[in-house]
Amino acid sequence: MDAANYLYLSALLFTIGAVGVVVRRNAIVVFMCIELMLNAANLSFVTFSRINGDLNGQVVAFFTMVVAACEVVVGLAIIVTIYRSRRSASVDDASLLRR
Amino acid sequence: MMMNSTSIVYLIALPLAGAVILLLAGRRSDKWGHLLATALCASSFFVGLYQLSLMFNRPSQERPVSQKLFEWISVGTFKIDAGLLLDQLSICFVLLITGVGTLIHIYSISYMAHDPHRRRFFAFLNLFIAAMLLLVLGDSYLNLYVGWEGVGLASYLLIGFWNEKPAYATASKKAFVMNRIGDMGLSFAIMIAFATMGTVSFIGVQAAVEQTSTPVLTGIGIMLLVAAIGKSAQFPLQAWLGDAMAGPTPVSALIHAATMVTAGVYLITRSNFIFDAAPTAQLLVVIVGAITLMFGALIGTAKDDIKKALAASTMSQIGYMILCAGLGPVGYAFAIMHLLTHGFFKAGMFLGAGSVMHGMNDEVNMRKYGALRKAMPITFVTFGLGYLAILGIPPFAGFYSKDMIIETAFNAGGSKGIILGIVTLLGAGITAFYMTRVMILTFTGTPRWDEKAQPHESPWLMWLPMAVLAIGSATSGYLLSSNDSLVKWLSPLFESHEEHHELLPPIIVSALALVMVAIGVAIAFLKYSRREIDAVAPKNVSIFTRIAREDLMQDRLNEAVFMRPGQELTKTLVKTDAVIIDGAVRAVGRLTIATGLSLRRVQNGFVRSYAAFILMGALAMIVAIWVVVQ
Amino acid sequence: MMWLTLLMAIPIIGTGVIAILPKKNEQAVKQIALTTTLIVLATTLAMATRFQRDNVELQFTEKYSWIPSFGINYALGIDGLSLVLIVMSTILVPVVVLAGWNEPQGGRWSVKNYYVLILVLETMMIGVFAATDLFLFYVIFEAMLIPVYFLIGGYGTGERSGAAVKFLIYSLFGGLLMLAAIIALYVISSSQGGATFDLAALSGLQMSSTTQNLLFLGFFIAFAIKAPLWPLHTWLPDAADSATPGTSVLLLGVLDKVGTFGMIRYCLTLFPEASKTFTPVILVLAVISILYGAILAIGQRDLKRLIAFTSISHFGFITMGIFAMTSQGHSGATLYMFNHGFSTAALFLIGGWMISRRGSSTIADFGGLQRITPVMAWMFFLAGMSSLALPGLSSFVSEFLVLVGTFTRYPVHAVIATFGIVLAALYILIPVQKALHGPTTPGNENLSDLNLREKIAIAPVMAIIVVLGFYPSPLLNVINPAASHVIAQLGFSDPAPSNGGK
Amino acid sequence: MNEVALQVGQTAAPEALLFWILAPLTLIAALGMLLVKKAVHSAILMAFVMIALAIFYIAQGAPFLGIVQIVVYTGAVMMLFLFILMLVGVDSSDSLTETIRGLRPIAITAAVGFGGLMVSLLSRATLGRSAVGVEAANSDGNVEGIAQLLFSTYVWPFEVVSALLITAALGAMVLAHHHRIQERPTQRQLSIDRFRKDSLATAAGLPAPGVFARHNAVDVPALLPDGSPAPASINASLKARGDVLDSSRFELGTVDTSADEEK
Repeated sequence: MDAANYLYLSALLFTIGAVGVVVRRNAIVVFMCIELMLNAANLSFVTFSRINGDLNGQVVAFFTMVVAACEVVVGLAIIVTIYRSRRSASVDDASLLRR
Repeated sequence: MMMNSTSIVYLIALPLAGAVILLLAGRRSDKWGHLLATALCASSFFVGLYQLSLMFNRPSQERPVSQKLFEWISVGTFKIDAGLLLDQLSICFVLLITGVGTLIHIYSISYMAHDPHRRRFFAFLNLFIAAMLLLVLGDSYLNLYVGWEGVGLASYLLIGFWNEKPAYATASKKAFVMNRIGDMGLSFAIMIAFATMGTVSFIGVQAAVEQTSTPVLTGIGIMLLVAAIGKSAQFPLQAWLGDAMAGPTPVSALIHAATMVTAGVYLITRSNFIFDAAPTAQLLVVIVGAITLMFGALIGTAKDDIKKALAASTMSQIGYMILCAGLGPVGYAFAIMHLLTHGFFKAGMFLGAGSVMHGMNDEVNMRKYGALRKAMPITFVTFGLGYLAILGIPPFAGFYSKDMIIETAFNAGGSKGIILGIVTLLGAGITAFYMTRVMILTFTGTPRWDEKAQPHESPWLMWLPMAVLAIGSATSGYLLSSNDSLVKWLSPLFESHEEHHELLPPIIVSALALVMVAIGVAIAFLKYSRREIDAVAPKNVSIFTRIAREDLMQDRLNEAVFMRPGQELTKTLVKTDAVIIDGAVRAVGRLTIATGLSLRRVQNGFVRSYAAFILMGALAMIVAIWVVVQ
Repeated sequence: MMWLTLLMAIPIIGTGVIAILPKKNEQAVKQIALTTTLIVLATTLAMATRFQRDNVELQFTEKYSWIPSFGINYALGIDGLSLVLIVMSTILVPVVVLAGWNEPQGGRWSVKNYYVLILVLETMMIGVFAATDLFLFYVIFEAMLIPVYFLIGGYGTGERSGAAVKFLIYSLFGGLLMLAAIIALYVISSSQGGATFDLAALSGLQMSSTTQNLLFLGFFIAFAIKAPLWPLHTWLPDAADSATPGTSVLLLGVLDKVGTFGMIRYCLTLFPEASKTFTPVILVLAVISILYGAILAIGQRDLKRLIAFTSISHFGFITMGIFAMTSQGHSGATLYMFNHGFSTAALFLIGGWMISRRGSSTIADFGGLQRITPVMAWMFFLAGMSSLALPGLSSFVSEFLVLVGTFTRYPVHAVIATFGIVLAALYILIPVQKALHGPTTPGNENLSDLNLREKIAIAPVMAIIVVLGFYPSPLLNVINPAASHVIAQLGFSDPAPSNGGK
Repeated sequence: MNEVALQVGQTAAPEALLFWILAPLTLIAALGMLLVKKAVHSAILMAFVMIALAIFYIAQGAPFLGIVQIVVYTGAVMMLFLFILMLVGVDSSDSLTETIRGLRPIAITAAVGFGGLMVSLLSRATLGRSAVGVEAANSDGNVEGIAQLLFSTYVWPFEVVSALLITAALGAMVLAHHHRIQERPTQRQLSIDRFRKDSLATAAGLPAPGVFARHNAVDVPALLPDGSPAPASINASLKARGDVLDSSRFELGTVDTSADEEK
């Protein structure tokens, strides 16, 4: 089996995540899709690490995880704030920029 | 080399100073303004007399003097000095302008006494005198041009002096615009002269005529003729003169009879060297003169407005002068002579008309006059002297000058001479007819006055100038022609080729002219003296009378050919500008806005659609990479 | 001594002083603005006396490196052409300040801002005529739009916002084309011995004729919009209609001159060959402008728009004189720029007073002013006479020089253009008749005549109009060397008298 | 040497087995995330994907990351997600009909293109190349290897990331902090309010929800003696979330028997 298979998997997961961001309206689901994309990227890094034979890829993946954690914390806080003021978790309702 | 003088400028400076002082001082000078203006004009006249005496004391070749004031315009080879030239020709004009001008100033003191803006009137009169003097004293065509437009301005201001009446305001505008058409001709002439000869001074152009081809000279000549036509109210730009009678009567006497309208004659005689070398242009001058002569005379027969009748007469008399000036070296002096005598008798008659109007509550309709001989004896006598002069009854002024013109016309040679001779004779007859008509309607017969009218003789300040002018009308002809004094005086200026054809001997011409005059007078007597005159102009008159009353349809023609199409063009262009040119500009703006609005839909505020665009962008980038990798 | 920088600095200093004044003290603001502009005027005149008029080289030059990495300098210098225009600008600004003493009151913003804008504009007006670095010129050229935009949009009347936007975008469009051309010049210069924006260095560039033509158009369109040349003129009537009279004076009197100034200084100098190529087209456009502007002026019902259209006609004359390529045409055009500044200023200021007194700018609303407000009426008349180029008033000399200069090389154009003088008589006399003559119509009975301040403001303008009509030599002596220098640089000489081929 | 490289480069048979079983499942779970209506289900599927990924990490010689993935993601992050889901409304289900016109086709087209191109490009980029394998790098142990890098080469990013983490924590607190506009009412104030306010209706306390023989859940309003629902009996936040059942179903006379029939 070729290590490239992991990359294909990663690409597909990433695509699915991207579609999810576009298609779903629930802010939490959108967020999970973003996480999916980050994870897909992580999978690539780990695979690259394996292909190249050093651990740099894994370190980057590690950093990605930390950043993803930060992002989740802040993002969810934002969702809570929005929910508190608008009683909705739909991203379509937060479209004030239009006006 | 011409002699230099340092005193010519005072001729212009004195009246100019008067105009400036009166205009700037405003109401403060109401009390003494008219006196100052009159005094300055008179002093200018005395400066003129002084210059004349100086001239007499010099041999004829050294008589012209010049004065360079300062460098006016100098760009490359285009060098124009503010320079003045006083020669035998201009001194005639200077004396006419300042002399008649002073008389009319005096007359106006009384005539305008009740006008609240008398001071301004005198300021304008002084301005006119200054501009007119500049016109005749300028030593180049461009300096002349300044005076030329200056008198146009003064004429505009004075015609429109009572511009609270819309018709008068329109008349003044009409005069200015039609004059400007003529001025355009003068500027063309100057441009051609500079482009071909490299100079526009009289002396320079005269010297360059030799080296210049005939077509160019013809072109300059025709353009000068256009200028003369505009200023001197010749056919086809004569329509403004009748309307110009809207101005106060002294203005009509000074500007529209004695001086400004004769500027065209001055221009042609001044440019004799060009016309002598351009026969085609000269022929055109004669034709224009002949047409106008008849034109004015015909209009004169139909006018009931005394001033308009006199204006038509002026037009016709200037036609005589132009015609004569177009006949070349033999004619110039006679043209000037008629100009001078005309200046006297026509100014006198206009002042007389003013005096009549003064006594008749500013009524101008001759049909409402009648039998004023008794009420205004002095006016009658002075007007009558002018009348005899214009008819050409010996020994009054017109006899000398007009007969000379008729004679010169006959002597022009060939069929041209015969045609011109007949035209001038006919003109003399018609002149006699309409002037007699004026006399009869105004001074004889039964009174047809309005109830309120109380005819009375004018105060001495008014009749004195009239008397002086009447004396001039009576004697000037003899004085100027005895010993050929004027002809000799002017002869150094004109190249004379003494070739007398002598188609008819002078005595026969005079006799013919007198016969024509007698016929004209007789017809007028038969028509107007024998029966009652309607106080209202009869309506059921022949088509010819109606056309003559309408100034031979000239206004209609101008209106139909120039004014209406012009107004339509203006309206169309205004619309085009707003709809098409500005419309195109606005359309670009609208298109941009529409594009923006349609693109704005993309920015719908939904995060998800932005994400979709990011996704598409990523796709596009990958495609780009893929293409490159391929 | 850094005269030009000093000139540009004084208004800025004035701005600073005004900025620290309290907003409420409007009188002090106005007085300081007037004082500043008068100091600028005095300094300009002092500089003018030191100007060597027979020296065709740039004088009072200054050069400091500004953005060295692009070879951009802060470089100033003037010749006769620039000097005349700077003098004109610095005379007009105090006149505008004094004449429009109460103008900023109806504005959207404070009186203080108005004068700050005017002073900033004055600095730029001097800079735009004095810049000898292309980049510096461009920056000022565009930056000038900003104060004018706010002056129109903030203190104007009627559709002021729309007019201001139209003016801004129209001008910016032209400026953008010019920017492209400037960058192209910079790039070309970098391949020919060093990238530079220096005008003198750029004027010797070698370019293919196509390149030169395109770059010429880039510059020319920008200037043709500025100096409104048919058919790029439609912004002007709207802007003049909405702007205050003072702004209109600065807009038409000074800013639009940047267009004709630019044609001489940049189009002709940088692209001599292309200028010759395009001359026939430009002359035709100029002649169209002359007649078109005049005819449209005749058709206007609004006083301000009428004056704007007369200016289009006058700018046609200026453009024609520039591209006639004769010394008379060139000197005449430059003199025309100067004279037009004053005759238009007089028309706009007096027209503005008439309008503000009557509360309407429709000509038909006036009537018989000559008897109610004689001084104002006669001043308007005199200004009108200057506009129709009556001999004896300043415009005549310049207009006639342009016509004569054009005639010697392009007689047909000159002849057609001369018809403009008849139209000029109409477009001036029609409003004169309607507004000043005739019976006094209702609504005009109680108009007041000019007060002392207004008389003082208009007096110098009138004096210049009259004096220069009779004695234009002081100006012509400054203009002539510069004009003949440009003509000679282009390889032209005045046509010799032809004698009609005999 | 080549032989060895080839061998480690190839995924061993057990790993292939693992991959081919787990990878389709992961994809199905990921797709399911998009397709299910309820956010909770999405979260469960997400957790599955993450665990699967953790297994893949371990299989690829990254045990440390695999563990961290399980601990941090599946443990902490997913917990956080579920917690917020509960807060926001666990029951609310998304409608999957698209409201923005044209978005779905665009998204699907772009996704297909994107995925297809990625796969195609990847196949080109890696074709014929073999993996080195991390066995050598992991010779001192995976954790030690990462630590080695983390505290030498990546020490600066590491510190920066730690600062980021703290900032993010603070940021979350700031964002989630409810700013109190008025002073918190004291017990005393509350009592006064209860009795001195315009009505005494609430003086005895608010009615309890669902005091009804048929249904006593908190999301069903109590019925007043006249049979109409008492709005005051429902918690305000439930109401705001839209999780309140229509009490009319439980009114006398129009008793909905559908619930009984289901049983």
